[in-house]
Amino acid sequence: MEAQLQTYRPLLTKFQSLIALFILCLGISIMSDKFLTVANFWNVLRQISVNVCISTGMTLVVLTAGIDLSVGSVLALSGAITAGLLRNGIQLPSSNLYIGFTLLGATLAGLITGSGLGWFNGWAITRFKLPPFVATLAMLTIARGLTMLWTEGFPITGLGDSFTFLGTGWFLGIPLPVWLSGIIVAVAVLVTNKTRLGRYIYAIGGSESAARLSGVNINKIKIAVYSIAGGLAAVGGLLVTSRLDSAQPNAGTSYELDSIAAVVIGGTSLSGGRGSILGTVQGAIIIGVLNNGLVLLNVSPFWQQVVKGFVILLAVIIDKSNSKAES
Amino acid sequence: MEAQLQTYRPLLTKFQSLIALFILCLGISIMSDKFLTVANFWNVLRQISVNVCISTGMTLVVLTAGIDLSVGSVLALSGAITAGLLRNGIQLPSSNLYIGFTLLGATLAGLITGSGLGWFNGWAITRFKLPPFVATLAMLTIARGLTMLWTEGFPITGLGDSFTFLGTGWFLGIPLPVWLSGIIVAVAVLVTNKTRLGRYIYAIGGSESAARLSGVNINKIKIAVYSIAGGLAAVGGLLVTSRLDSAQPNAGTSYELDSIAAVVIGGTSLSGGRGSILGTVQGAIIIGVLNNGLVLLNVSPFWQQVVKGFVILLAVIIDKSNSKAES
Amino acid sequence: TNKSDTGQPKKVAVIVSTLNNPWFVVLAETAAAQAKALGYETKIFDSQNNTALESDHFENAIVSGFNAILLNPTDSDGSIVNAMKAKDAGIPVFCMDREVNSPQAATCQILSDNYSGCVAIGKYFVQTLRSKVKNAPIQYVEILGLVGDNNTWNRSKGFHSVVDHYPNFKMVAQQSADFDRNKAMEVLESILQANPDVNAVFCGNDAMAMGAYQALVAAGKAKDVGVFGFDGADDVMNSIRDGKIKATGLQSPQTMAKTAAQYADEYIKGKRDFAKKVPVAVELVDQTNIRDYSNAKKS
Amino acid sequence: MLVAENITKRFSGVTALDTVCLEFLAGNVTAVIGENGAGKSTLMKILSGVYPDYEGQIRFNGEPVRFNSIRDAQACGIAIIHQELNLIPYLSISENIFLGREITTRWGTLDRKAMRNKTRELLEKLKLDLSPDTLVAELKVGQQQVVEIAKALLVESEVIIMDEPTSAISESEVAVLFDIINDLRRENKAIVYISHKLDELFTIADRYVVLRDGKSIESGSMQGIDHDTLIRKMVGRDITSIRRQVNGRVCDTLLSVENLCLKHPVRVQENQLKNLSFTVGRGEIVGIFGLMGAGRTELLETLFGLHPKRSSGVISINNQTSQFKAPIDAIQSGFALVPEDRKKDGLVLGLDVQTNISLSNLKTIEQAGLLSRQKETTLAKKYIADLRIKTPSEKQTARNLSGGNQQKIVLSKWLATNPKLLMLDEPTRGIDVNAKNEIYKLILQLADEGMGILVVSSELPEILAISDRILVLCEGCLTAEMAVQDASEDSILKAAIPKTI
Ligand SMILES: Nc1ncnc2c1ncn2[C@@H]1O[C@H](COP(=O)(O)OP(=O)(O)OP(=O)(O)O)[C@@H](O)[C@H]1O
Ligand SMILES: Nc1ncnc2c1ncn2[C@@H]1O[C@H](COP(=O)(O)OP(=O)(O)OP(=O)(O)O)[C@@H](O)[C@H]1O
Ligand SMILES: O[C@@H]1[C@H](O)[C@H](O)CO[C@H]1O
Ligand SMILES: [Mg+2]
Ligand SMILES: [Mg+2]
Repeated sequence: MEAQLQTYRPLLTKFQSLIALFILCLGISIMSDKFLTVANFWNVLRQISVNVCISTGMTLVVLTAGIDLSVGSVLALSGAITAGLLRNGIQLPSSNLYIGFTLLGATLAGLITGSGLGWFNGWAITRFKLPPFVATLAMLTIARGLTMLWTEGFPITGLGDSFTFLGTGWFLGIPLPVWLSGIIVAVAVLVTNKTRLGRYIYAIGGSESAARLSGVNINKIKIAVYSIAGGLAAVGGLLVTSRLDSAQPNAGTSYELDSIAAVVIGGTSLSGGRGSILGTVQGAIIIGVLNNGLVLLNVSPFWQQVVKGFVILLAVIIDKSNSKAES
Repeated sequence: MEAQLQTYRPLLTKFQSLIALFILCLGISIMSDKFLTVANFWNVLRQISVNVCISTGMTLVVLTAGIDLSVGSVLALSGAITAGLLRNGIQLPSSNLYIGFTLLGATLAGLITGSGLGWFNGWAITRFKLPPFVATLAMLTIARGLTMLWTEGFPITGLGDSFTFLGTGWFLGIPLPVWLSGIIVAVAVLVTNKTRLGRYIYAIGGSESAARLSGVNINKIKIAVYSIAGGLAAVGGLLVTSRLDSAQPNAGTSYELDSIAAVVIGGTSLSGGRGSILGTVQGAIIIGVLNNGLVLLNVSPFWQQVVKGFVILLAVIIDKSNSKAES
Repeated sequence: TNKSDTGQPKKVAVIVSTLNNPWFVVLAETAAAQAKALGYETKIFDSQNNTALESDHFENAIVSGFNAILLNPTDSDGSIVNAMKAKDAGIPVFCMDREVNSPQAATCQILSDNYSGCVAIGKYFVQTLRSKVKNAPIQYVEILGLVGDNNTWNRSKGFHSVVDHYPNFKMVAQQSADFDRNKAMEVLESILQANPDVNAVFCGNDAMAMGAYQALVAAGKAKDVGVFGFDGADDVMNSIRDGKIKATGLQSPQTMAKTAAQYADEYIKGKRDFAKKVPVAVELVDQTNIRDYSNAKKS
Repeated sequence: MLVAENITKRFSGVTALDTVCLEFLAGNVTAVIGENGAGKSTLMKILSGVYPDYEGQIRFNGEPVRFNSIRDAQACGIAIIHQELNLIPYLSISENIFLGREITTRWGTLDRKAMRNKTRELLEKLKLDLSPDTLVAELKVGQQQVVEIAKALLVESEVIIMDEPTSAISESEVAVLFDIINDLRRENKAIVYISHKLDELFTIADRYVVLRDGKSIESGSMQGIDHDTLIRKMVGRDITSIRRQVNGRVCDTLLSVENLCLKHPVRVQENQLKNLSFTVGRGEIVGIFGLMGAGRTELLETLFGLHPKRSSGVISINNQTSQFKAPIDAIQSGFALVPEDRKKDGLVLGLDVQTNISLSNLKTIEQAGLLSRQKETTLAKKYIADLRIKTPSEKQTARNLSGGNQQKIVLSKWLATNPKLLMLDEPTRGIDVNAKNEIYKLILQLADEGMGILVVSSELPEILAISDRILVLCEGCLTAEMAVQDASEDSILKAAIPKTI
């Protein structure tokens, strides 16, 4: 029996937030008959897709006992880079040289920007043993400043239908952002559960010294994780930009809090080593459903914040008591 | 010699950020002759006084290995409560009863609000074993919503000279906000170094289980610490409100990041048990000097953010290498 | 020439509520550029929508010896104290776009009237929609800006001061999207789930109007639902031209900024009698008069 | 096979190793002996690639080598069991054993099945009856140590370093380990064995090397070396071993426990402690023996008020019945607990010595509501002198002290509360002979002063040496109670081993 319990435990912990989510959905659907409709279902999923991308990366970072506060501004900068290159290319001032960018080229440039900034985070954290909070807080400011410099404070708009298709199109009856975030989640689940990288991420978060003594190259893994987080923030930036057909210089402001909230509500411990991608997805869904439900119920904007806070508290309390009963 | 070094060590660690601060000041004063003036000195100190109040409370929380994300909105709500009561009193709708508030009464009500919200944070964290991040994130939203409800989205202004004196007045050649934050820091230094409460705070952050086995009532201390943090956020709220003669509904937005930055730059470990109030004060001064210096040097706002990020990185790196060399 | 006694150039500070929004970037940069053209050293301060930070900026500007301040206040009441501080230090303050509620604090205020601008939009709103749907009540959505920002409420009140007189105009949802394009899109997406039969959306600024429009496009309702904005941002002007958005209130940040810089120059040169308030009209731009405005579409 | 030549290692301020020269031979078990802080672990960390920066030279099979990382050493065939447990709490046994050396499938993904099977094999070999999927966090310290051993045995190595592998395991596991060591010796491996349990060395070691204060003193064959000689080599002087004077004392009852039960934290219908009733007299030392997981730690914790919601039964001290809701209540009634895991539960490692000593006694050093540094220092200095705590000053951080001295700090903290009943859980785990003796002396002295003492230990000789009376726990039941003069190793073990397997 003991052995049997063991095999089921991972499953149970993975779905620990489901009860809170279920209660939430039940409550909203009793109060609004518009909630449980197919259209609204895709609506909610599309709306959370950006947060899911970012939070997937954030989960990896948090699993190593780190944190990434810079995701919001990295998202903004990457989106702006892609949009700017797509729209204007690069005009080298000295040589009168003009470089145009294809859709693919501009997209890649955005992704490289994001993972490059993430790499810098990881490098600073490992090279100088900085607290991740400080290093990524600095990056939050730096990347936002760079975004402002690159865009000169103005949105970059008019990016063309082929680009906006990514954010607004459908494929096989499912919105593209949902496909994209779904694929990212699937890959991340695979990585965390089935690869060495994933194993080492959990190990570092569980006990960095023990992982080091087992021969795990801590710095390499951490740098990889922050780069992935930056890259996924860039994917989020692509999605936002393409959905709006516009790169907003202030895009992503305070997304770090939403993202960390999804991670923590999803049961990942901020001290690292414990948690899962699927938990985070549920956390993101809880937040998304909550935002959607409050608007469907036309709760006044003032009350919304109060209600949202209490529901988050409740969701985590339900989770807790529930996962305690199991383990 | 070893023993002697030992005695000095605490002193050295307490002033670990001083070198970074010194370099920063030196750099700025070389570039701007306006920096090292008496007027600018009081300017910087007055400007950081709110952050110092909040960050003092935050340091206590972080020393217990917690975090308080709600300080900014608690500040806003407490300030608004004081301003609202001072301005309008309470009109009980049913009984046609009107209660007016004196300056003292309104101020106390604000402080009680702040510590009450802090108490709620502590209660939720200890009672339900919630991660402090989640509990205070929920409070961030709740208190902001309550602020909006209380102010109906409008600033509350015209609070009278006796009230605004607190934020704008001088005493013995020193601005009152500087007095107030100075006194708070002095008391906090005393509490952390010379009282049981302070000792228990460090012990809990160092090892919660060891503290419990030594007979420390963990829950009581934690609740006290969050209440103090809430109360100090309320003091910050009073200062801001009285300085502006106006309670702004969106006051304090993202102050939690500034405050945690001061704490961490000041050398307090986010995993608890290590750090000091004076370190935090230096952290706050570094941030304040930086903000002031960038303006004096006429750095463009967009570049400011980039420079600020790098200087924070550098300050912490200097700290690190410096405190390593000492120990 | 604009040199101080020590021979250094005189300085003009531009303190702006936020640079996190292109509208204010235009305001601040135009003001700075104009002052520079008049021979002043200039510096832009970003208050990040934070009155306390604005207060710090004032102190720093006073210490650094600026000769005049062009202010876009974060808050009409909260900024009074800040402006008074400059006044007490002998530095004139010229308000742009938003006012401070005190006749003494500023030397002159060059203002865009949000309330009246939205009264005009409200009238146009009623006029276009009343003819559209004959008998059925008209369902509309209002998307507010930052709920802690008083421009949000000035606009909302101006709008409602007209529309609320018409009983068959029914506001089915009022939500906030923080002046943010993405948030407006997401909020409207959700509102459309609950209220599929909406006829119109009034947004507190143009960024949100664009976001709302995109939500309507995604829902296939762009043709049936009228979107109304406020600001006169380039992409909304273009959208009005293309028939996508119904109307906006055009504020002219350039005019306000240039006027303020001009007045500051005159003050420094000795002029003292300024009108306390110089209103700059908010013009209603719709499909009938859009041709009067130069084509802002970028090549 | 493995030779260390003139190895010097400095930590900021401390010279941990000073031109150490040693040799480990294939087919031999070499015991490295030395007091706490002699530099044993530091040397092993250098040999296994943990510390890449050191002075001197290492030769492996005659070739000079320099390990820049743990992987380098592993590649050369050097495996190590670290003194500190180095497991990841929220990974499973199997995941821990394969950490850094995962088996992958053709697709590059982890081959869980293969790893699980290999783990099962290893656990079987080590007679640890657990599923490979059990999380390490759920294991007792002793079980974790067995997992550490399994981890070191996973890959074929030429040199196997064992730094106190048996500090947390009981005799039967030690026997299993020794079987395995004998096999390895037969396979001509070099084994380096470090332990403070000297008896083990006589059983297993072929040679010894002595480290004292970071210097290599001498080496030789274990042949013909006796207990006292070994101690003299290690400490540099003779020490007399301690034994409780058996005089059949009768004492008044201090603590009486009736029908103490403790519910299992998860399986609520099951009890971890089953109807325990016993007494402790004033001035009496009661030893509690049991195998790993018998419930001894739980017993002490329950008495100390750590499980108020799960426990039932009557606890009275000085004939006064008491109900403890939290440790503070127990402390006020005169209880003190020196916990099993001193680094986690006994000390706040990041704080200094005096702060740790005063932690349970802050009221006594208060002056006008404020803590008095001076009183605190006086208090700390008194205990540093009384217990002969080796520390540069009372302001030294607890983390930097050796295990024995850390344990003395924990003791000081409790003695300062003037307890009536002192409970000690494995008080000498990982502590060298000398310090051990000092702790025994202290325990005996305290009992003579009238304190009641309850000692949990996994070491039979220890229990037999210091107890007046011995209780044996087995699976949460009290299976035997005997006066020390009636006890023998056999009779105790018989009571401790479960009847049904
Ligand atoms: N990381 C470190 N930093 C500073 N000093 C250290 C460090 N590690 C060990 N030391 C010091 O080096 C000396 C040798 O320590 P080491 O751990 O090797 O002793 P040991 O012989 O293994 O003792 P024990 O029997 O207690 O395990 C001690 O004085 C110790 O305090
Ligand atoms: N937190 C826990 N959750 C589940 N089971 C536990 C927990 N703590 C202890 N146990 C179980 O309770 C029983 C008694 O454990 P206890 O620690 O008291 O044993 P012990 O005799 O002190 O052994 P050791 O020598 O390992 O310290 C064991 O079966 C153990 O597995
Ligand atoms: O006029 C401006 C813009 O509309 C901005 O979008 C919000 O604030 C107002 O003051
Ligand atoms: Mg050792
Ligand atoms: Mg035990």
